[in-house]
Parts: sequence; C-alpha cells; structure tokens
Amino acid sequence: MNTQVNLAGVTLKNPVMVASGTFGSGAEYSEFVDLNRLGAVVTKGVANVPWPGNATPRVAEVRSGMLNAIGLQNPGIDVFCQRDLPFLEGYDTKVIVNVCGKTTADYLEVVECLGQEKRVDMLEINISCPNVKEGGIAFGQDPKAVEAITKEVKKHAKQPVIMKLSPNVTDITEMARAAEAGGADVLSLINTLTGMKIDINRQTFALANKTGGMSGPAVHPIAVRMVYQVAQAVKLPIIGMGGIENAEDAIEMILAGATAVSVGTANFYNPMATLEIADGIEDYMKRMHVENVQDLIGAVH
Amino acid sequence: MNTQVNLAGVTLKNPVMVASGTFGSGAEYSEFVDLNRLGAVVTKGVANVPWPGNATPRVAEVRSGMLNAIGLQNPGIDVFCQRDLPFLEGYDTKVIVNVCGKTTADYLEVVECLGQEKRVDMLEINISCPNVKEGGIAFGQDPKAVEAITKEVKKHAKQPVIMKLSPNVTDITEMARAAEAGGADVLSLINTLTGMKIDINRQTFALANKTGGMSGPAVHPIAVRMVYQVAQAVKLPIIGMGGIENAEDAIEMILAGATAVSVGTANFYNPMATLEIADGIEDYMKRMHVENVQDLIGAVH
Amino acid sequence: MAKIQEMATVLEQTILAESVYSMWLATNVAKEAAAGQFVSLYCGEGSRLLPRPISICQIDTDRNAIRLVYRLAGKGTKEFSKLQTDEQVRILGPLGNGFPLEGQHPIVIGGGIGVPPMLELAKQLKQDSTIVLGYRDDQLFLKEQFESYGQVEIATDDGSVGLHGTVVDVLRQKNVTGDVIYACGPKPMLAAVKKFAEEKGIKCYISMEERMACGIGACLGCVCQTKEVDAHSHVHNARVCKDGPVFLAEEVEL
Amino acid sequence: MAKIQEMATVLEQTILAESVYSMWLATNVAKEAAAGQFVSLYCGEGSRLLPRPISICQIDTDRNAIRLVYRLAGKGTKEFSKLQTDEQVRILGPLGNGFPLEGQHPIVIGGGIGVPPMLELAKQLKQDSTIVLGYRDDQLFLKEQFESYGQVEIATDDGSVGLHGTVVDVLRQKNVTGDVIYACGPKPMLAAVKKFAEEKGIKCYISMEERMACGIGACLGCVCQTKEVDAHSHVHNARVCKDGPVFLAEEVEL
Ligand SMILES: Cc1cc2nc3c(=O)[nH]c(=O)nc-3n(C[C@H](O)[C@H](O)[C@H](O)COP(=O)(O)OP(=O)(O)OC[C@H]3O[C@@H](n4cnc5c(N)ncnc54)[C@H](O)[C@@H]3O)c2cc1C
Ligand SMILES: Cc1cc2nc3c(=O)[nH]c(=O)nc-3n(C[C@H](O)[C@H](O)[C@H](O)COP(=O)(O)OP(=O)(O)OC[C@H]3O[C@@H](n4cnc5c(N)ncnc54)[C@H](O)[C@@H]3O)c2cc1C
Ligand SMILES: Cc1cc2nc3c(=O)[nH]c(=O)nc-3n(C[C@H](O)[C@H](O)[C@H](O)COP(=O)(O)O)c2cc1C
Ligand SMILES: Cc1cc2nc3c(=O)[nH]c(=O)nc-3n(C[C@H](O)[C@H](O)[C@H](O)COP(=O)(O)O)c2cc1C
Ligand code: FES
Ligand code: FES
Repeated sequence: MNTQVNLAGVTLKNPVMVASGTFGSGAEYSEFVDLNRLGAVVTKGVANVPWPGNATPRVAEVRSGMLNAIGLQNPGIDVFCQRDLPFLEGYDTKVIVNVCGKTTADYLEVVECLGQEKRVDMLEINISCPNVKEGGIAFGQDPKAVEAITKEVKKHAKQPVIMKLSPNVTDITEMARAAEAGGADVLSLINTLTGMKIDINRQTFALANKTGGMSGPAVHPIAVRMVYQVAQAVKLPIIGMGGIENAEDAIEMILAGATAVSVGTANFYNPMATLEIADGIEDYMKRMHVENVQDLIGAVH
Repeated sequence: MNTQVNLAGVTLKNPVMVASGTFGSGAEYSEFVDLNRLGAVVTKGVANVPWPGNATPRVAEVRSGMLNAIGLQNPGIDVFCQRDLPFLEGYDTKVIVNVCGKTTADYLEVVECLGQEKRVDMLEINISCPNVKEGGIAFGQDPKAVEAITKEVKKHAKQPVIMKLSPNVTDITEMARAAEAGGADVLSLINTLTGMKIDINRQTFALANKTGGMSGPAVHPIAVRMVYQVAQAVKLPIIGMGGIENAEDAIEMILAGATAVSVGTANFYNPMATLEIADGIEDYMKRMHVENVQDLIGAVH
Repeated sequence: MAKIQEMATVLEQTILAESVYSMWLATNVAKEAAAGQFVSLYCGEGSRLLPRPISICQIDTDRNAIRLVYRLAGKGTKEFSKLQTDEQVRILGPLGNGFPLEGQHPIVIGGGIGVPPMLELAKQLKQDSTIVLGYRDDQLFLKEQFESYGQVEIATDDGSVGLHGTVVDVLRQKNVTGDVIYACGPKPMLAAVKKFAEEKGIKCYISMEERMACGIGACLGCVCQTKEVDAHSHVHNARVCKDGPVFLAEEVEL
Repeated sequence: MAKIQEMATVLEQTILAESVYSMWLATNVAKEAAAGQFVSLYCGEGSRLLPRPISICQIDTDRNAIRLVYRLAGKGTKEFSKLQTDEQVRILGPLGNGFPLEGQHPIVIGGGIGVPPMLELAKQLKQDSTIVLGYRDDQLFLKEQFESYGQVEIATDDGSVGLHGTVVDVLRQKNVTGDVIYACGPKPMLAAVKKFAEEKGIKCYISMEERMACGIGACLGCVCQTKEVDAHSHVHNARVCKDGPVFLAEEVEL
C-alpha cells in the first residue's frame, strides 16, 4: 500500500498534516503523537518580529466548533529559527512554516530568513487570518492582492510556496486562480470563517476581539465544497482542511480533490486525532482495495 | 412586558418568526404550534409558475446542521394564492411571503400578484438561494444586481419589502448597503451557506445537486457576525436567522442587532421550537428586568 | 391520526440477526399507529439533528407499545442499538399514510430491511396471504412470526435458505397469485415487483424510502417522482413522508 | 509529570452546596498529579468540543483517584453533574505547574470556586498554615476538611458566616501573618491579595483562570499578561495552562 503524496516535489509519507496554529511547533503534542508518523508538521504563523496577539478571552466554544482570535501571537522569526526549528530537526517528517505579516515587506523578511533554513521544506503564506487588523485577510479577499503577494513571495522564496486561502469570500476559485497566476506551488484551504458569539448573561462579546475565526467540524461541509470547487478550477495540488476530526472527514476531503489534509481544532479535543486519521485512511484503502492513496484524490467529481 | 417589535410599520406580537422553506405554509406545523403565538409566518419561496426542484437526495445531515438542495420546488403563485393563503386567513399572525424567480420579470410577476392579496403583510425577496442555477444567489452576490432588483421590486410592491441576503459573500455590508440604496424596507439574513458532503462508502455526493445550502446551529456564529456587521452598516431593521434553536440563540441575534428572528432548521427536529423560544425570550426579559424587548435590539455593540 | 412527539421508553432491545435489532418502545404513538406507517427517532447526541425514519413493525395497543426492527446503518442506528431497557429516546409519529387493507388474497413482499414493516400488515390483513421474504443470506429475521399470518416463501441472495434468487424469482417460479400486492424493500426490488404486478394486472402498493428532514411534509426534502402532476405539489413530485411512504406502484416512477 | 488522556471512572458524585458538586474519579492522573494542577474534562455531547478545565481538589494515590469540586456554570458542568458512579468521562491531565511547597507559615487563601484547589495544597504543606476561605453566603463547602490542616478563617459576602467581607478584610482585620501566600479565586480577589502581599512584602503565588482550547500550551488561547517579556512567548504573555495556572503574583498583570 502506498500512502505517499507529492506536493510540488516534496514527498510526504502520508497525507496527514497538522493545521497551523493548532499544534504549536510540535513540542507540546510530541508527548501524545509520534511526529515521525505525520506527513508534515505545519508550524504556528511566524512574523518578522514578535507579536503579542489580541486581548483575552481569545477562544470561545460554539456548536461543533470554536472561535479563536489569537491574533497571531508569535515570538518572531529569530526565536523561531533558534528554538523551534532545531526541535523539529530530530524528526523524520516534513516541516512547513506558516508565515504572517502586516505588510508585504514583513512577509518577505520572514521568507528570506527561512530561505537559509535547511530544515524547512515548504512555506505556507497566511493571507487569510481574520483576526488581525492589518495584513492577514486583507491580502486574501481581493484577487489582485492575492496575485501580487504571491508573485513577491515567489521571487524571494527558496522553498515551494503554499498560499493559504480564506473562505470569507464570494468566489474561492477566483482567489485560487489569482494565486496560481502569481506562481503559487500549492494551495491550502480553508482558514477560519469569521464568526461571533455573544454572552447573553453578561451582555458582552464572548471574545475581546468581538469576532473570531470559526473552525472545527461545523465548517467541514464548507471546506469540502471549497476544496472541490478549487480542484475543478486550478491545476495546483491542494491541502484541504477545516473541521477534519476523523478518517472519514479526511477521506471526504481527499475525494473532493485534496492531495493532503491538515488537522486543526481536532487536536485540541483529541491529541491523538492525527494518528487515528492516518490509520483510518489505511483501513479505508484496505477495505476499498485501493493500492495507492493518490488514486483517491479528486475521485468524486 | 412588551414583546412587540416593528418591521417597517408592521407590528409583530413578538420577534419570533419562522424561516422560509422550513415551515411550508404553516399547515403541517399547525398540528404542533399554535400559529397565533408566532410573530409572523414566512412561507416557502413561491415563483410565478410551479417549479419541480432538484433531484433527490435533497437533504443530508452534517454536524450540528444539514445541507439542503430542494431547489425551490413550489406549486406556483396561483395555487399558493388559492390554497395556502386562505389557510393562513384564520390566524392572528403576520404573513410574509417569500418570493423567488429565475429572472427579474419572474419576481415582479409574483410581486404584482401578491399586491392584491390582503392577507399578505410583507414580501421577502429571496436573492440568495444557492440551489438553483438561474436566479437565486446570482442576484445576491453582486451589489449592483442587489440594488437593481430591489429597486424593481419596490416599484411594483404594494407591501413592505424584505431583501433576503446570502452569506456566501466577501462583504455582507456591501450587499446590505446596496439593498438599502435600492429602497429595501427590511433586510433578512442569513440564507444558507454553500456546502458539500461526500459519501465515502459509495464514493458519491450526498446530494444529487452536489452542493447544498448549510443551515442549523453550525452556522449560527456566522449569522450572528453578519447580523452585527449589517446592523452597524445600515439603518434598516434586520430579521436575523441561521441556526437558532433555542431562546439563547435568538437573544444573541437580537443583542447583535436583529429586530426579529426566524427559526428554520430547528423546526425539523423540534416542532415546538418557536414557542419555546418565544417563552424563553419572555423568561430572559423577566430575569434581566427588561420591560421592552426593543431595548435588547443591538444592545451589545 | 394525531402526531405525537414525546420521549418513548425502551421496553426491550434484542438482536435478531447480524446488525439487525429489535426494539420495543412504550409510546402513545401506539394508540394512533397503522400498519405501514413510520416514526422519526431522534439522536441524543446533539450534533446529529435529523430524524431517523423507522417503520413500525408491530403495534401492541395493550402494552401501548410499538416495535421497531432496524439495521445498523450509521451513527444514529448505532446510538439506538445501545439503548437499554428503561432508557428513553425522542420519537415523532405515527407518520405517513400506511397500507390500505384490501383484497381477498394479498401477496405480502418484504426484502431485506423492508421485511419488518410487513409484519403488522400481515397480521392485520387477516386474509389468506402469501408472504414472500427476501434476505441476503441465512441471517433470517421475523420469519417465524410471519408464519402465523400466511404461507411464507423465502428467497436469499446466496441461496443458503429457500430459493436462490430474488422475491420476484419466487413469485414467478412458484406461480404466486393474488389480488393485491404489498411490497417494501430496496428500489430495484420494488421496480421488479411493479413490473410483475403490471404484467399480471394485480393492484400493487409499494413503500418508498427517501432522505428526510422534517418527516411531516413541510420541507419537501423527501420527494419521489410521480407519473402525473401531484395534487399537492402541482409538479411531478410527491412527499414520501406525508403522501407516502405507501404509493400505488403505477403512480410513482422508480 | 506525563500527561494522561483516558476515560476516568466516576467513583462518587455528591452535592456539597447549592450548585457545587464533588466528584471522585478513578484515573491514572492521580499518579502524576500535584497540588494546584488541573485537568481538562471533555463532554460526551459531540457538539461541545472544548475542554472544561477543573482544578484538582484532592489526590488519593491509594485509590488512584482524584477529587474535583466544581460549580454548575453551563452545559458542560451540568453534563458532568449528571454522571453517576461507574460512568465514565474523558480526562486529560495533570495539566499546568501546580504550587511549589515553600515557607514555614503559609497563608492559604481560597475564594468561591477557588476554594477547592487549595485543599490538596493545605494538606501537602504540613505546616502551620492559616487558611482563609471566602464564600458568597452560608453555603460553605470543604470547610471541615480544611480544619484538619490549619487555622481556618471565614469571610462571606453576605455576612452570614464569619466575617462580613472579603478574604482580604480577614487578612487585615485578623492581622494574619506568614511567609508565603497561596491564593485562588476571582480576579478582583487575586488583585487585592497581590496588593496586600506587596504591602507586607510577602511572597505570593496566585492561580489564574482563562478560557482554554488545547490545555497543553499549543494554541496560545489562554494567555495572561506578564510584567516582563515572557521567556517562552517573547512577548508580555504567559500561557495559563502551561506556564501557570500558578504564577508569582508580581510576575503577572491583573
Ligand atoms: C419511511 C422509511 C422507513 C424506514 N424504515 C426502516 C426500518 O424499519 N428499519 C431500518 O433499519 N431502516 C429503515 N429505514 C432506513 C433508516 O431510516 C436508515 O437506515 C437510518 O436513518 C440510518 O440512520 P443512521 O444514523 O444509522 O445512518 P447515517 O448514514 O449516519 O445517517 C445520516 C443521515 O442520513 C439518513 N439516512 C441514512 N440512510 C437512510 C435511508 N436508507 N433512508 C432514509 N434516510 C437515511 C439518516 O436518517 C440521517 O439523517 C427507513 C427509511 C424510511 C425513509
Ligand atoms: C485552570 C482552571 C481551573 C479551574 N478549576 C475549577 C474548579 O476547580 N472548579 C470549578 O467549578 N471551576 C473551575 N474552573 C472554571 C471551569 O473551567 C468552568 O466553570 C467550566 O469550564 C464551565 O464549563 P461549562 O460548560 O459548564 O460552562 P459554559 O459556559 O457552557 O462553557 C463554555 C466554554 O467556556 C469555557 N468556560 C466557561 N467558564 C470558564 C471559566 N471560568 N474558566 C475557563 N473556561 C471557562 C468552558 O470550558 C467551555 O469551553 C477552572 C478554570 C480554569 C481555567
Ligand atoms: C487557535 C487557532 C490558531 C490558528 N492559527 C493560525 C495561524 O497562525 N496561521 C494560519 O494560517 N492558520 C491558523 N489557524 C487556522 C487553522 O490552521 C485552520 O486553517 C482552521 O482552523 C481550519 O481547520 P480546523 O477546522 O481543522 O481547525 C488557526 C486556527 C486555530 C483554531
Ligand atoms: C429545507 C430548507 C428549505 C429552504 N427554503 C428556502 C426558501 O424557499 N426561500 C428562502 O429564502 N430560504 C429558504 N431556506 C433558508 C432558510 O429560510 C434560512 O435562511 C436558513 O435555513 C438559515 O436558518 P436556519 O439555520 O434556522 O435553518 C431553506 C432552508 C432549508 C433548510
Ligand atoms: S421530510 Fe420534509 S417533506 Fe418529507
Ligand atoms: S489552552 Fe492552548 S495554550 Fe493554553
């Protein structure tokens, strides 16, 4: 049985990755999960300088999901390279670094920095964070901006570039095509959907930031739809994510057109989710007599 | 205690309505619910001629929600006026007729027809159905189209006009402002979010139509966010809907800026949901010492 | 037949065959129910919202109880299968129209998980019925009970019991005759039964299945295609949950 | 202190006061736990995904069990309150850092639902502790047990028991002295205790609370503001779940 998949020349041992921001840089979860068994670890978004993020409360529960407004707190690229990357050195898995910034220059600074890091296999450019005032989603809701930043990043990047798309758009295929036109190697989707929760007893917003990004099983059908639409619209490989909590969810995403999948929120309530999903995909392949996981990609269309 | 709310001059005895397409024209649910206790009944979308809708399967379950691709099956405006409206004659509640069409002319034909019906208190114009190829959402994702159709409808309508907005857009406030510019009296939101489900065992789409509209508690945080954003952006009263299953959900929507709320999918799994919500709002008002429900509208901002 | 929404109490749960469960529920639905009607069961798990429609297999008015026989299909039926005596489950019913009781020599046909709804019908027919039951393999269920109500013929897909073939093979090979047919089972079986009935000129009622959301006729989720324009919908669609699940075979497209 | 994720078994559930429950759980978390640490409990209901962090109130290594004392706050705690003996609940723990055992004359302060985590601490201190507990009203809980571990002083918001006022009123009016303070309770109480400690120059540990998603330090959901740049985050934020919940009062902004 062959569970390997290929993302822009990078071979993953299996299609199961983790979603940026839900897994730190792997250290915390390494107590539960053998990182060697993951297709790739995607790190929390990192900027050129440390970001403090938003005020608390930063997380809230909603039905079959959650809202977060972390606001991309991160220690900055220097600490990241000195502390977090060396930790991953010891593992036989691919490392994808998620990059955020307030301006194009911020993104490029991080991308340049990471170009020198051998341990980094790919870059994931977050142009879709709904929780920061500048940067983030502002780059991801306008096709011209998507194409422009993709082009700039590609000019400076040493590693293959994944553009991470926002679901908070009228037409996701327009953004996908813009990223493709800009030279993206891979697309990942979806980032979180903007949501809000109000505490009716305290008559206040559940999150200090008022709005937050919704993730978890509640968003899965929207993610599957968008992955499917993008798979029909562009030729690039897709990393599918949004609400994947078990093998069934992951397989749905692959059948819709994803080459690999990322598991996010599910880690929070089931630290072993990624491994169960990797096992479950193999079980499914056996049951359905599928020799090569690549035969499942986009098989329903 | 005063639970009355006012929508463009129409007074509802309480803010609890039903969402179009989830309650038929009231006949089926009248076995469970005293329709006299509802603020308003909103009927299933009706077109100028009978529509057969989409192939089955038309519904699928997703976590904390469902997908539907009914495709606006309806018996046409003539049968509606002869059969369904007279049924509602006997009840002391407001009647809002949801209108759909493939072309502007279709909408106008229905609107003209309904102008002669005394039992109809308001019109809700569905420019946001994701399940039909022509009409529906096509009118609702472009501000120019929203404004144009609103203007046309307003020219022909005898009753106040509610424009029903789609959440499948980058910026809901843009659509709201366009409807306001077109002369809408009230806005209602949200219609369903486009989603997809794949049956991994049969390797096929769960819905014959491939995509369907997602509704139910899973979409509630997105609906609350959009209601809040629209309440900040326009002066029109808002009917809030999307995933309301209990009084807490309804109150959240009102605090976010909705003047009234519609209950949709919850009717399917709790036929008494609307009455429980109406009671629950009163309990909340007592508990919080709120004399007038209107004092809750947009109270969190 | 007023519809009842309430918490029903499990009286007994047993396993009849591999993945096939039988559950007796104490519920006022029993007071109103007719053969061929169904109920909606709701999950306790709050993320699963839609009803699981299950046909009524037996009605016991003395105990104010109904029996449901169901096959494990997914998460909902799995949840139900774990219910123990005295536990509760939310129910809405009775739903749909049920079978009209007609004819002198009825032919009662059930295939697979379409077998259970025919039991109450066979009981109520009190006629000289021929009962034809189709199963996958030797995991039969309810057969003994049917034997009290008529002449039972069996077909299995793998030939392990009775005739190796389908229920329609039984009808043809055993020259089964009658003046009305009642059938429930998978769509291909219903199509074959319909064709058989047309050939022989026998009136034929079939029970249909479709995905449901409301279960009471409001959402238009569960339609099947009709030959003529339907009186309610004014298009070629009838609601399985309200206008059915039982239809005259000639009226629907299969 | 390895973290354990498993199904814990309810040994006993009792009501201590209005809306305050005590639950003993058999779990291997007991083997690893320290005073001041907490566990994440998970709901059985599939639409509620996030952990409910609950402090460890007592550790019984003999029975391999921990005790949780919690107040009904919403749907999760309501679900837990219905768990009966032998039923199971998913648990992850022990989490966080716990209280360091220091000083000769500790002052142990608990307010409201901040009382329970201080019990195991008071037990382990084995010192001449002064224990100051604040309650809303006469619905006291755990008071008797604290009395085995030191001199107990009570304050209530409504004056129905002990001093009419706050725990800090007790500290001042009774001239409580000591060489280290441990406190858990609502934020305003912690702020007042911190101020008191600063005035008196007493070392002070406080246990913080924040909304959590992962509970293990990965999501950065649960941060509190720190005075200095935090060693892990490199900003003025520390993770309550991992770097806390216990902090030196002077290190955090309240
Ligand atoms: C009128 C009617 C009578 C039925 N009677 C019986 C019976 O007596 N015994 C029995 O075993 N089964 C019966 N079924 C089928 C039964 O409804 C499904 O097997 C059951 O809903 C599956 O639920 P699940 O949660 O286990 O499966 P899942 O696949 O997890 O269910 C997901 C969703 O799909 C729906 N669904 C899945 N399969 C079907 C199906 N075949 N028909 C309709 N909806 C489905 C479920 O209701 C649910 O909303 C009947 C169906 C209908 C329409
Ligand atoms: C480190 C720590 C230790 C705690 N120890 C105890 C204890 O020993 N006894 C006790 O009664 N309570 C304790 N709490 C508070 C307890 O976590 C909440 O009361 C509980 O999570 C409420 O859950 P719910 O589902 O009933 O409420 P809901 O309001 O329905 O919960 C919704 C969401 O908000 C979260 N949430 C709600 N209130 C709080 C809160 N105060 N703190 C953190 N998250 C919250 C829930 O975990 C859940 O994710 C502690 C909190 C923390 C952070
Ligand atoms: C707490 C939290 C933090 C996140 N941080 C980031 C981030 O730093 N960069 C990013 O691109 N996406 C971030 N995301 C989005 C996730 O990577 C993912 O796209 C989204 O959560 C959907 O997947 P899920 O439903 O499996 O969680 C974050 C999500 C959560 C819940
Ligand atoms: C089965 C079904 C049919 C619907 N039909 C219509 C319709 O005819 N016209 C319309 O404007 N909205 C229709 N809707 C959308 C609902 O009115 C409502 O906007 C949406 O379902 C969100 O609310 P909910 O989550 O409470 O269901 C339909 C929704 C469902 C689930
Ligand atoms: S399930 Fe709603 S009409 Fe049949
Ligand atoms: S809850 Fe995730 S870092 Fe603390």
